[in-house]
Amino acid sequence: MNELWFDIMGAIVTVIVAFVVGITYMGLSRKITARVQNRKGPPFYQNFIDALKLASKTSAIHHGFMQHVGPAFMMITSIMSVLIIPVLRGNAWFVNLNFHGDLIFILYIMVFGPLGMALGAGQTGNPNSAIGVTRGLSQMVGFEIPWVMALVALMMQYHTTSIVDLMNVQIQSGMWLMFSSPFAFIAAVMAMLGMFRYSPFDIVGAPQELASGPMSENGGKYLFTLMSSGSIFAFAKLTLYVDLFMGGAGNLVELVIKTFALYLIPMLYGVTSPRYRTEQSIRWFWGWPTFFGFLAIIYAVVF
Amino acid sequence: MQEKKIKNKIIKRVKTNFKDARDRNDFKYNRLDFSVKKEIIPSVLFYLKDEMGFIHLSHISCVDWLEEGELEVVFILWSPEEKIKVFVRTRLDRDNPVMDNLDMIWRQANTYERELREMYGIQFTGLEAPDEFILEDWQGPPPMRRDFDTEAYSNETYFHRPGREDAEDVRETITKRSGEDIPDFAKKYSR
Amino acid sequence: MNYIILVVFLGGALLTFFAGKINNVLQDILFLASILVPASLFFAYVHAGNIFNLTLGGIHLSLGINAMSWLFALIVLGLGSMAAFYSVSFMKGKERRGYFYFNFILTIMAMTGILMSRDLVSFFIFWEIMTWSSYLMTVYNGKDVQTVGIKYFVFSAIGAYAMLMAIVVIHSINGSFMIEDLVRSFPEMPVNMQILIPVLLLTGFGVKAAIMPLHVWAPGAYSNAPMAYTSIFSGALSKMGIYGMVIVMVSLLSYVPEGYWFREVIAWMGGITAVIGTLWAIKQDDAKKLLAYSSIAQLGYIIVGIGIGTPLAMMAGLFLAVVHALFKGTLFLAVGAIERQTGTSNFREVTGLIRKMPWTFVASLISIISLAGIPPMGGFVGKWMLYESLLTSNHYLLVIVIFFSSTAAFLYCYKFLFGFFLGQEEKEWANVKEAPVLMVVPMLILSFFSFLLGTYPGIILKPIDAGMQYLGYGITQNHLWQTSVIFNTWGNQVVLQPLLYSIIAIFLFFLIFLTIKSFKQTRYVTTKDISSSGEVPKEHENLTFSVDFMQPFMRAVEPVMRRQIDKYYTGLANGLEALFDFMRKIYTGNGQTYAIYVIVFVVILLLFKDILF
Amino acid sequence: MINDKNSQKIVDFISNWARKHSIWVLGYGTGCGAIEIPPTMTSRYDAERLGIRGAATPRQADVLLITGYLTTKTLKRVIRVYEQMQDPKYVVGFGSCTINGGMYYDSYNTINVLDKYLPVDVYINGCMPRPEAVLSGFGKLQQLIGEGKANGATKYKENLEWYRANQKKVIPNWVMPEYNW
Repeated sequence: MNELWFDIMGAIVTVIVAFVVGITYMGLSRKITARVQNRKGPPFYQNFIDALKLASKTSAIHHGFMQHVGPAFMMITSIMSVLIIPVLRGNAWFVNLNFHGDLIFILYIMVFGPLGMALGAGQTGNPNSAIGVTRGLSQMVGFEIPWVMALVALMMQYHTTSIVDLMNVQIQSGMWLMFSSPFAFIAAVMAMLGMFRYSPFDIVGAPQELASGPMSENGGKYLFTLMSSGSIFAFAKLTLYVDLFMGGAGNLVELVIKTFALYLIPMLYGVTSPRYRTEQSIRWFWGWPTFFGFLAIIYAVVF
Repeated sequence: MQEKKIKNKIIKRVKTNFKDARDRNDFKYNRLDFSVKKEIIPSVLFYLKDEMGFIHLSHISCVDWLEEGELEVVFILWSPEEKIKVFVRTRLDRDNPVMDNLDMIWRQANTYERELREMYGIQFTGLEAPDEFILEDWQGPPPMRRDFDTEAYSNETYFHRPGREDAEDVRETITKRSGEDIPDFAKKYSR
Repeated sequence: MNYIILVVFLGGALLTFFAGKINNVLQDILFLASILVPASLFFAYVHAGNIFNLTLGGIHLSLGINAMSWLFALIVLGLGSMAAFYSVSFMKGKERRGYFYFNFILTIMAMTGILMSRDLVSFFIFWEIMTWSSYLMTVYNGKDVQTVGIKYFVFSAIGAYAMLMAIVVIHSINGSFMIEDLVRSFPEMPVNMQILIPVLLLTGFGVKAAIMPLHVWAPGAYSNAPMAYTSIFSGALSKMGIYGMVIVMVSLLSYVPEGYWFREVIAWMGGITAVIGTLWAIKQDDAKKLLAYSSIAQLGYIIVGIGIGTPLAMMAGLFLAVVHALFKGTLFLAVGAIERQTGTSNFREVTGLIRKMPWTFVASLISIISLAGIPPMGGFVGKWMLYESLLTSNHYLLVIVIFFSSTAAFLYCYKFLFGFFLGQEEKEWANVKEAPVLMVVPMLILSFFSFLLGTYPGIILKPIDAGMQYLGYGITQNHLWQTSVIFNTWGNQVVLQPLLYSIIAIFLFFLIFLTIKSFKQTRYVTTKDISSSGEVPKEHENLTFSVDFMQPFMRAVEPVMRRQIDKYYTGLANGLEALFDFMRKIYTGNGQTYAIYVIVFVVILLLFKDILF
Repeated sequence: MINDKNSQKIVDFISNWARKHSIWVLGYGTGCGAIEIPPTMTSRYDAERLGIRGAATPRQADVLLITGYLTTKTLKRVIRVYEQMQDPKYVVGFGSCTINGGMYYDSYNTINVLDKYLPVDVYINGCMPRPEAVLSGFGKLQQLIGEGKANGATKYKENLEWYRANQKKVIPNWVMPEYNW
């Protein structure tokens, strides 16, 4: 029984760390965007304040049961992925469900929440929400191809589907997979641009044309849950990339440095790019990223 | 010269076909001007469109002749071939302004007619447009008629915040400050 | 016992058909009885080794059951009895109920017969009964009965002839119709026979399993049959093709060297079937058509698993076959319920039924999540095993193809749920009511099982294991499968139970948080009260987004969609017709012409005498 | 503990602080005033440094910013948007048109005094107010929120009948959903 409580405490600590780090990154991204645009920008903790304000909103509306539970579905995805992805190497607090799932499970649990959220958005009856959802799902088909190709290349090369094993491979060989499987890393990073939905791939939210798309009917506590789930999920995705390609992290400082370095890629790419149309975005992902994915698989088979 | 010839031709042909059409053309601009009775408006417009090539309806306008007790409806047509405008005017009784609906000749007439119906209260027989055009939920008299007192209506319908009465006139204040006189051309605008 | 079951089926069918003349309620009861009594007899008394022999006209017929066919019988009879309960309510007040019931029972009987057959003759007879009864159901009613019926008929005929030819060839070599003799003698056959027989048999089975070039009949036939029947048409009847393919791929081809190429080709055909089915499913606006194409795609996954043929892949294929029967059966039943309550199954017309038909929504939601392969539903376990088996057997490109198809499947999954249940609640559907209890309960039972298999796959993995051992897979797999842990040959595992508990815990926590946070100030508003630029939508204004739903995606994949296999078949048919027309011209009907033909023929013979002889 | 007055004070203080520093604005740009918003938001004046940013829909917004005159037709939409917003919510009237009608004071279809129809928390004077004035107006709003005095929504709830009577006077054909919070 004590072990169970220990596990639950560890899970709670993991989630809190993920929330804090993720939401700080979002604030930093606003700050950096502002600096690029020659503005002063909000303080880096601005997103904390936003989340707190949304949580302290006193009223909320929903259009039905699915919209009410949509954010909870989204939370399942975020928290499950942060629990299954190893946060730190060999730390007793962060061994949550690391040994209970593998890469393919992660791939599928990652779409659980967006689908539940999409159902919630669908029930609002707002046409903008449904359009945003169709765009998001279409784009997902686009970037999943290079992403899966990169993962398949890794799994083929090292004969494992476990993330922990892939981390161990990097420790034993002393070389990050980023350098030993470069093409897989390139394909995965290109897919990451779509995963984070920064410009030019922000076709789902698209505030100018879709009024924030699937979120357009969510306010107050619903938006708060979605926002915190988004920041936890962003942290989970970054940690997954660090685990797969940069050898994981031994302590939290190392983790923060590595994840932030990765986070800069989609953000800085986004600051200077206008938005794609949906089919342009899909075709972009089926162009060079998929080519690099093929190269990664050939590299994995040949070497 | 060529233009004048064409204009003369058009005037002649219209006048032979429609006996009571009066023209007041000055040949200064590239436009013609006819006044006809409201009963023959559709046939005049049909004639101008089909025979004379005035295929485009630019606008339907209205003038309120309050002193004469009449409303004047003006149809402005344009011939892309001859590059000539035609104004066709007709007068309606101000108390009971009724005339024929014309949107079977030009589809766009529908829009203008809805506007005139709301703004001047002109009834077009058989105009199919159930919704309001611009004035949603309007209850007062047609607002564009000259006997409609917009300030009184505004004061009566909407709230009035006091403090505007002792507001200074802008021009007077400026002249007072700078010590210059109001220019003659601006005097008529001052209070 | 074996043949008593079939006789009960047949007698039940006839009794049900004629009972309709007397009393409708009696007919319903007889119908249910003639499905349920043989089904319970089957599970109570029939087990492996219980063989019934019969010699008819000098041909030795044999009926019996083995572990493999017991698994498929579970699908057929389980789904069949659920669909039977549903049918009673579904057919209330419809015309030609006797016809429907008769064919329904006959199909179940034929499928049971196929699974029991131990010789090729009775196999073929039952196969034909199944084909005919399903053909009669396809033309029961519907919009374009003629084209659909002809397509199904032609393809079934092609399959049947191919199978008949294979049976004749086998008999000419073996001198016996028994399947055991075929399996025993197959490795010693000449190489050309080793290729010809599987090709012919796989053509026959491939038609029913809707494999890629032979799938064109499926969308029309699935969507035209009554939905109560389509659930077993797609859920169970197509599995007969899978059953045949399993026997051919494993019992015959795994013992000969050519088997490798067969496996690769079949697996790739399955992969391409999955992609094509998915892409076309996304385009459909009719729920029946969407599910029909989705069935083709799902059968593609199963064929991939069977084609690869490693123990894990075979297990994935069979597991997916069971799960597919569960969720696709449920979805077709749900569409039937919606069509019965609203009168249409088109996404453009029906919207916002979630508050009107909540239980149908719950069943559809669980089935759709299972179809999409998202944990914690049964579909995930099957997909997971399929990916792991493809990875461990080095089919890396096939993994990408399958993954593309299964990611694109989210698009039509969402389209199905959104189209029917979500979106604006229209006034037109304000008075729609939930389907009768007898229709809802079977759907809920089936969807509950697809939820259960996601956490406790061991329930169904045990019979699958037994079936695979019967086919000759090693006994070592027994210790590989525990109740809720699945793992691949590399040793990587997914432990399902803690994952499910975590998911439920997180969900409940946030559900409670969302509910109690400012509970008094949380309000339900109608779908008309949306933030659409400050406008109040009027009653007649339809704000639902349902036309060209997946347009951005369709634009991206447009080059692929331009090629339709249907067109090639039409071209082939036209070409053949022209050829026959030409042949017709040779026979002028004039005796003089024929005389000239004879003379020319003789002259040619004389001229080329030396070369020819 | 929760009902304790001091802890309630602390909670209020924290939430007011958060509300004050995170203001999501829904700009209702009917009149000419909307052109003053882009310079306020972009590099020159950069309102985002104060936590002010645009909101996409009424459901997410905190502040309804009405930039300029309102005709009876647009007033209907503004009321609807306001009622769709989630509590706590504030209204900022922008420009003299919203205060006393401005240069449209005698027009037959523009309302003159906004606060008879919606509870305005802060007015920004001017025709047009420059971005400095806008920022100072938002500073005043932040101050009011911090002190807990920006309670326009509560006022609206309490005097709903009076507001409704005023609104229905200019919008006789009333087809909006019930406002029940």
